[in-house]
Amino acid sequence: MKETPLSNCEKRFLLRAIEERKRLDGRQCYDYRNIRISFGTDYGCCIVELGKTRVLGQVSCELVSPKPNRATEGILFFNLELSPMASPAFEPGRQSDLLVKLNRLLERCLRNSKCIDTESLCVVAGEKVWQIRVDLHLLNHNGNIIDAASIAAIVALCHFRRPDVSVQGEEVTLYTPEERDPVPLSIHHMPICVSFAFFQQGTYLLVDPSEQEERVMDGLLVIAMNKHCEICTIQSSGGIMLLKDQVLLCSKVTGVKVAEITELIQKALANDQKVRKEGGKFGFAESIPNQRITAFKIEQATIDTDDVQEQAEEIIAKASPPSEVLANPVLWAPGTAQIGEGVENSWGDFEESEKEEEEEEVAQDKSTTDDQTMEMGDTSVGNQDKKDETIVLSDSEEEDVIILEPEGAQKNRTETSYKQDIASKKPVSKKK
Amino acid sequence: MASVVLSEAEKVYIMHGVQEDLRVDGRSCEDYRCAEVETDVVSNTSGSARVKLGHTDILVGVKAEMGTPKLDKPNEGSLEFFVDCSANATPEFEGRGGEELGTEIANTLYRIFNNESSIDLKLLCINPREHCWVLYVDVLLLECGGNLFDAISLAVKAALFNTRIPKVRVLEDEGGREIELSDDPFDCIRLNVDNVPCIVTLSKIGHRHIVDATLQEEACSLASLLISVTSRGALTCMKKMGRGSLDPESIFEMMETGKRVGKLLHSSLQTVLDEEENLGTARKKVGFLG
Amino acid sequence: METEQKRFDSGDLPALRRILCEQGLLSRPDGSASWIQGDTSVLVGIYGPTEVKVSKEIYDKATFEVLLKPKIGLPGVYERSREQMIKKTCEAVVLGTLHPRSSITIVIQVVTDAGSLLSSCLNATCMGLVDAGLPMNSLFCGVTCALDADGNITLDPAMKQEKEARAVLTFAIDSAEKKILMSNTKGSCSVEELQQCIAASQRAADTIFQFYRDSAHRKYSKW
Amino acid sequence: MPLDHRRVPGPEESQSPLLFVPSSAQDGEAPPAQEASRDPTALQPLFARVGLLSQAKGSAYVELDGGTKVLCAVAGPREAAGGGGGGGGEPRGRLVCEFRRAPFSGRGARSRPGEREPELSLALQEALEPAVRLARYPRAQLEVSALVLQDGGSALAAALCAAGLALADAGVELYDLVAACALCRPPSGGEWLLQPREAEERAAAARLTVALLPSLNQVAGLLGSGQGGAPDSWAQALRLALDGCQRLYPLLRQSLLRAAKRAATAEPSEEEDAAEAPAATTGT
Amino acid sequence: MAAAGGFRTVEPLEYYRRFLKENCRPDGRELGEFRTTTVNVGSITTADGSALVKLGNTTVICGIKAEFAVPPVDSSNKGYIVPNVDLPLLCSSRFRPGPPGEEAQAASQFMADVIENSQVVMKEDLCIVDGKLAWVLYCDMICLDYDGNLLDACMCAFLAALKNVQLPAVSINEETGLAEVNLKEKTPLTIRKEPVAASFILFDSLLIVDPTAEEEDLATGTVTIVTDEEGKLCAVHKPGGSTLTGAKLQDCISRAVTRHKEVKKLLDKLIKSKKAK
Repeated sequence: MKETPLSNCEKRFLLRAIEERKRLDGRQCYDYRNIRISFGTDYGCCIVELGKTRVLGQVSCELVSPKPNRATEGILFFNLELSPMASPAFEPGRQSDLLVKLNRLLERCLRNSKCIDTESLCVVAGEKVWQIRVDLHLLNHNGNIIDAASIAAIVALCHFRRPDVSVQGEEVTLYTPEERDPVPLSIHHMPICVSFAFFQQGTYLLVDPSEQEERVMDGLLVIAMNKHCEICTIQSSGGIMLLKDQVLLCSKVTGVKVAEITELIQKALANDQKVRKEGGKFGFAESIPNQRITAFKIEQATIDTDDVQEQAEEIIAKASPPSEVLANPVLWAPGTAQIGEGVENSWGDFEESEKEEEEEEVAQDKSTTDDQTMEMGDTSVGNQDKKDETIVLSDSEEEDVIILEPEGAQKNRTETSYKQDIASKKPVSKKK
Repeated sequence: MASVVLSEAEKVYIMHGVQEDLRVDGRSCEDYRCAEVETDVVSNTSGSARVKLGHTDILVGVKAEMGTPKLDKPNEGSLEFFVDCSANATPEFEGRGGEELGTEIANTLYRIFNNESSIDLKLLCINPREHCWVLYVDVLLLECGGNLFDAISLAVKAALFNTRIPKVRVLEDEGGREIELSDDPFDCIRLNVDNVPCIVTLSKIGHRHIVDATLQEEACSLASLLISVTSRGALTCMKKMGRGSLDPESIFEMMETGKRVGKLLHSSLQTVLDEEENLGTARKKVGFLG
Repeated sequence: METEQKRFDSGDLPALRRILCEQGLLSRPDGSASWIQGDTSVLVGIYGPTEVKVSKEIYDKATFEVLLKPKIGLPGVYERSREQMIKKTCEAVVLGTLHPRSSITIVIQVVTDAGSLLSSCLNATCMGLVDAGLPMNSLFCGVTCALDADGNITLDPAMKQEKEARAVLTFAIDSAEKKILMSNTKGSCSVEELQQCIAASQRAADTIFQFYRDSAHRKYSKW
Repeated sequence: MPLDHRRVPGPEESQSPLLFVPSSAQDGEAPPAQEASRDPTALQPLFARVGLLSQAKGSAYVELDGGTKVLCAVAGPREAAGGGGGGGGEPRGRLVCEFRRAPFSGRGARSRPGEREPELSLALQEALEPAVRLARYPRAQLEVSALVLQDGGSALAAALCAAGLALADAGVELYDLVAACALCRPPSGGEWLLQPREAEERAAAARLTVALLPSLNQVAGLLGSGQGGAPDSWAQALRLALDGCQRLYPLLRQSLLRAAKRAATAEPSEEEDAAEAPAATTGT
Repeated sequence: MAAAGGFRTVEPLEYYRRFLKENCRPDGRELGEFRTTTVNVGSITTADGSALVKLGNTTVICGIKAEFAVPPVDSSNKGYIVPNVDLPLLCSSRFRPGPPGEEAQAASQFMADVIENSQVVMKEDLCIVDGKLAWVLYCDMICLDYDGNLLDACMCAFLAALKNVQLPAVSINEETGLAEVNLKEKTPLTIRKEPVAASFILFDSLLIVDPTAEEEDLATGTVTIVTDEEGKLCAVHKPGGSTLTGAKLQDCISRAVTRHKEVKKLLDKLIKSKKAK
C-alpha cells in the first residue's frame, strides 16, 4: 500500500512552524524525544522506543568457520528489517533503497568503527569463530529510524551473553547456561547515531526529526559518535550544501546528545542486571505500565480439568467406530496397484508406460503386456490385436500405447509405416 | 535483444540488396565489417581485449583466481563466463532488461568451451582435488550494432590469448601443502588459443544468407544459424536462433559458408594478435578514447 | 539461552501462565496488541481494511494477508505454514464479506518464544483484530496442551515442557460455540488423548475469553 | 550462499554417493555402458500419450525406452502478462516456454530444485515458434511447460515432441507438428548415433538435437556442440536426424488421433474439446 | 447437459448443494468415498526410490535421492530427511511459475511435520559415521495434475517411495578415511511407522472426504488426519476454516483409520509384488 502523501497545506504548516522555531510535539530544535529502553527475558533482547518510533533488537550467535582471509576474527552481521508493521508503505521482503541505505549506515557505524572486539570471538584460529548476528526489527515508524536502530543495536550487544566455550586439543566444548555462566561480548566503545534534519536549504536544523518532519526536510546529516567524542561515521544525504560551521555545530551537539544517551543506556543495563541478580521479575511484562487502561493482566489461572476424561470418553463412545469393510487392492503389475473403482481418471494408462521399464528388469514378456491392458478395464479384447494384428483402430484404450521398435527394419526407412514398427515389437520382447 | 524497428519498405530494400549480393553498406554477403582489436586494455586483469566490429563494441576481461576443482573433474581448472549488458549499450538493458540476453550469451559461451579441445583445462590445475585456477571471463557490452555473438567470441579469444597466469609452486611440508606464488611477474603460463573457436552467425535473409549482420539486417532475418568454427575449419557448435525455421538444404550451405568465413576470420585475427604482440612494450596503447 | 522464570507452583493442577496484554500501543497500525503469556511475548499490528493490490483483489470479500516475522533471521517455510493457519482462522471469523475488494494485513512479530508460541500468536491476533475494530462473528483464542510420557496434560506449556513432551497440540477455539477453528499437532498421541486435550482446551478458552472481556471492560470503563 | 527460504532446508552441502564409488568398481561397470555397436539409425521405442492431464488445456507425455520421461502441458492463450503497459498492441502472440527437470531426474547428484534451464527453455521456445500460428493470438500468450521426470538421454528431443503434441492437444493453431531427434557422436569417433541413451550421451564427444516440421520439411530447431568435426560430419548427422524425425512423425500423429477419438467418444457433451482436437490434427 | 454445465459455472454452490441433498457428489461418489487410488513404485530409475500416486485425477510423483552430508552440529548421530512439495505451472494454471508459492510451502512444512511427528524413519538410522557422515534423503514431491487433496496424495507417494528406497552399502576406507560405496549391495530403509493421511472438507456442516479441486474451492475449511498403523494420530491438521466439534472430528478419525488399513493393504501388496519378482 502506498503511503498517504502529505498535503501541501500540511507541508506549509510544518515548514512555517519550523521557521518560527516551533515543533509540532512542543520540542525545542535540539531536543530528543523520550527514549525508553526495555529488556526481554532472553539475553541480547531489547526494545528501544524513541518517542513513538520503536525498534526491537535481538542478538544471537553461532559457531562458524571464519572467512579465509581473516582466520582469527569473529564475524559480525547486521540486519535491519523494515517490518510492514511499522508502516503500510513497507513491503515484506523487498530491499528498498531506504533499507539498503540504513543497513549500510548501521554497518559503518557499528562494524567499521570496531566497537566490538572481533578477535575475542575467535575460538580456534582458522577453524571456529563466533558469528554474532544482530537482528533489528522496526516495529513502528515515526521518524528517525537510524538513531533508534543504532541505540537498539548497541544496547542489545551490551546486553548479550554468549555461551562459554573451552578448547581442549581439537575438541570444542560448549557449555549451557546451567553449567557455566554465559559471557558478555567485549565492547570497546558505544557508537550512537544522531540525525539532524535540515530545512529550507539548510537554514533551519532540527535534531531527531519525526516522521512528518522527515517528509518535508531537504537534507539529513547523520553523525555517529561515541562518548569520547570520536566520530565513527558521518553522512550527509538529500543533496544539500552545508557550511563548515554547521557541520562543526552538529558534531558538538552530537557529543552532548551521545553523552546523555550513553548514560541512559548504562543506567538501563545496570538496572536490568541488578534485577536479574536479585532474582526479581524482569522482561517485557514488567515494562508495561500497569495503570494504562489499554493494558490488562491476570496472574496464573488454574483450569478445572477434572471431567475431561469422561467428556472425551463420551465423545469416543458415541462416535461410530471405523468401518471394517475395506476395499481390496488390485495388483495390475509388479509395482502398480490400485484400490477403489470410483471415478475414471483422465490419466488412464499413464503407468502402463512405467511398466515398460519393469519389463526390462523382469524377464517377462507378454504376461506384463497383458497386465497393462487390464488396467484400463476392458480386458482381453485389445490384447490380441496388439500381438498379431499390428494395429486395428479400435477404440479400446490400450491402443494408445504406440511403440516404435525399429530394430527389426533398417535403412531406407523414410517411408516405414508404423505398422511395421509395431509388428517388430514381438521379437524384441522375446529378446528380452 | 537490442533491435531496431524497420518499415516494410526498408526491409524490402535490404532484402533485394541481399538478393543481388550487395548490402546496404556496400559489403557482399560473405564480408565482415572492419574490426578493431586491441589487447591488454584493462591493467588489473590477467588478460583483456576490446573488439570493435562496426558499431558493436565489446570489452572482455579475464581474471584468474584460485579455487577448488569441481568434484567430478578433480584435475581440471574451469572457465566461468559472465556477460554484462550495460545500459550504456542501449536503454533497453536498463535495470534487469539485459539479464536474459546476458545469460543467453553466457550459455552459448559455455557451450563452445565445453569440450576438451578448446582450452586445455588440465593446465589450470595446481594440485588435484584441492587447488586450481578459475578463469573468470567477464564480457561487457559497450555498444550493440548487430552480430554480438561473433564480436564477443573474437574478443574472448583475444583476451584469452592475452591472459597471463602467474606460475605457482606447491611446496610439500610435513604439516601440509603450501602454495607459493612466483616472485617474477614475467614467470607465467600462457594459454594455447589455437583451438579456441570463433562464432560465425549466418542470418537468413530472403533466399540467401549473410554473415556479420548489422542491426537493420538482423531485423529482416527471421532465422539465423550460429556456428562456431575452429581455425582448422572444424565445427564445434551449431544452434538455430530466431523465430523462423530453416530449410535443410540451406543449412548445409550455411555450414559450408561458415567454415570458409570462419577460417579466414581466425587467420586474420591471429595475424593481428601476433603483430601486436611483436610490438612488445613499444606498442602505443590506443585505449578507449582511440 | 533461556532463562525462564519460575512458574508458581500450583501443585498438579493444570494452569495457564500469567497473561498480560496491551492494546493500541503502536501509532501507525490501525490495530495493535502486545500479548505476553508467561515469558512468551508476541506483538501484532493490523492494517485494514485498506486498498488492495489488483492482483490479489477478491471481488466479494476482503483479502487477508498474514506475515509472521521470526525474531532471528528471515521467515522460512515454517513461518509460511503457520501464517497460513492463522490466516485461515481469521478468514473464518472476521466478516470479510463486509469489506469486499480491500485488504486486511496482519503482521505478527515474535518478541520472545518461551513455549506455546502459536497459541500466543492467535491470542495476540484476536486482540489486535478487536483493537482494529474489525467486525467478527465471534472471538477466538489459542490454547496449547502438552502431553507428557504418562499422558498427563499440561496446559500452556513453557519451552522446556514443550521440548520434553511426547506430543504438543494447539487448538484455536471460537467463543460462540467453543468449537475448534484450527488444530495443529506435534508428536503423536492416541485418540483419547486428543479428545481430552480438546476438552481441556475448551475449559481454558473460558478463562481466556473472560480475560478478553475484562480487558475490554477496563479499556472502555473510564470513558 | 543464499539460503532458499521457500523450501525445507537441508544440509548446506551434500555429495552424491556415486562420487565415492571406488574407481576399480567403476571400471567394472563401464563396459556394459559401451554397448556392443548398435545400429546407429535405430530409434528408441517411443511411447506417447496425449491429453492426460485434467487441469491443463493441452498435455502430452512422451517416454523413451532409455528411461526418458517427459511431461508437457500447455496453458492459454491468455492475456499477455507484463509488457509494463507500454507496448500494448503486440500483433503476434507470445510463446512462453519453460523447461525444467525434476530434482531426481538425473543420474548422480540431485539438481537444485527450481533451477530453470534458460538455455533449453530458449531452445524449446525457438523451436516451437515456427510451428505455432502466433499471428492468430494477438496480445495473448501461450505457456508451454515441459518437465523432465527422468533423463535417460535425448531429453530435449523428447520434450520437443511432447510440446508439439501438447500444443496440438490444446487446440492451438499450428502450421505443423514438431518432431525432434537427438544424436551423439561417440568419443572414439565413428558414426553418429540416433536417439542416444543416457550412457551414450554422457560419454559422447558431440551432441546435437534437431527439431523438424515434418510435413513442411523445415528445420525448426537446431542445438548442438562438442568436439570439432568437419561440416560434412555435421551435415551427415543432420540428415540422419531429419530421417529420424520423419519416422517419428506418423507415431506422433497417431497418438494425437487416438486422443481426439477418445475425447469424442468419452465426452460427447463437451463438444468443444472434441471438435477442437481433430481440427488441430487435420490442420497439419 | 449444456444447461447443467451453465448452472455449474454460474451457481457453483447451489449446483453442489443439489447433489449433496441426494447424498452424492457431482462425480458420482458418496460423501465418504475416496477416488480410485493407483500407486506405482520404482519407475524412476535415476532416483533411489520413487512412486507415482494417482488419486482420481490428482497425480503426485515422489522421487527420493540419497546423498552424503556431514551430520548437523547439534545432533551428530542423525541424518536428514528433506521433504519438498513442488506445484509447478504444469499441474494447474492456478499456480504461478517461479519459486514455490504459499500452498507448496505449507504442504512442504506439513510433510516435514508429519515425518517428524510420526518418526517414520528414525534419523539415527541414517547416520553412517557419528559426526562425520550421514545420509540425506531428499524427497521431492512434484504434483503433475492438481485436482484437490494434495496432502493425501503427497503422503501416500512419500510413503510408497520411501518403501522403495534402496541404499547402497557404505564402508570407510581405513587408509584414505574416505567413504567407499558398493552399488551392488543395497538394502532397504527401516521404516518404523506408516503414516497415512485422510483429508476432508467442511461444507455446510457436512464432512466430505477426498475433495476434488472444485470441491476444495467451494469448501469453508479442510481437515487432514494422519494416522499410523497403531491407530495413533500423527497429525490433526486443521488450518483454520469453519468450526468443528470434537464429535465431528471423531468421525473424521474413524474414517481415517479405515483409510489407513486400505492404503496399508495396498502398499503391502505392492511391495510384495516388487520383491517377488
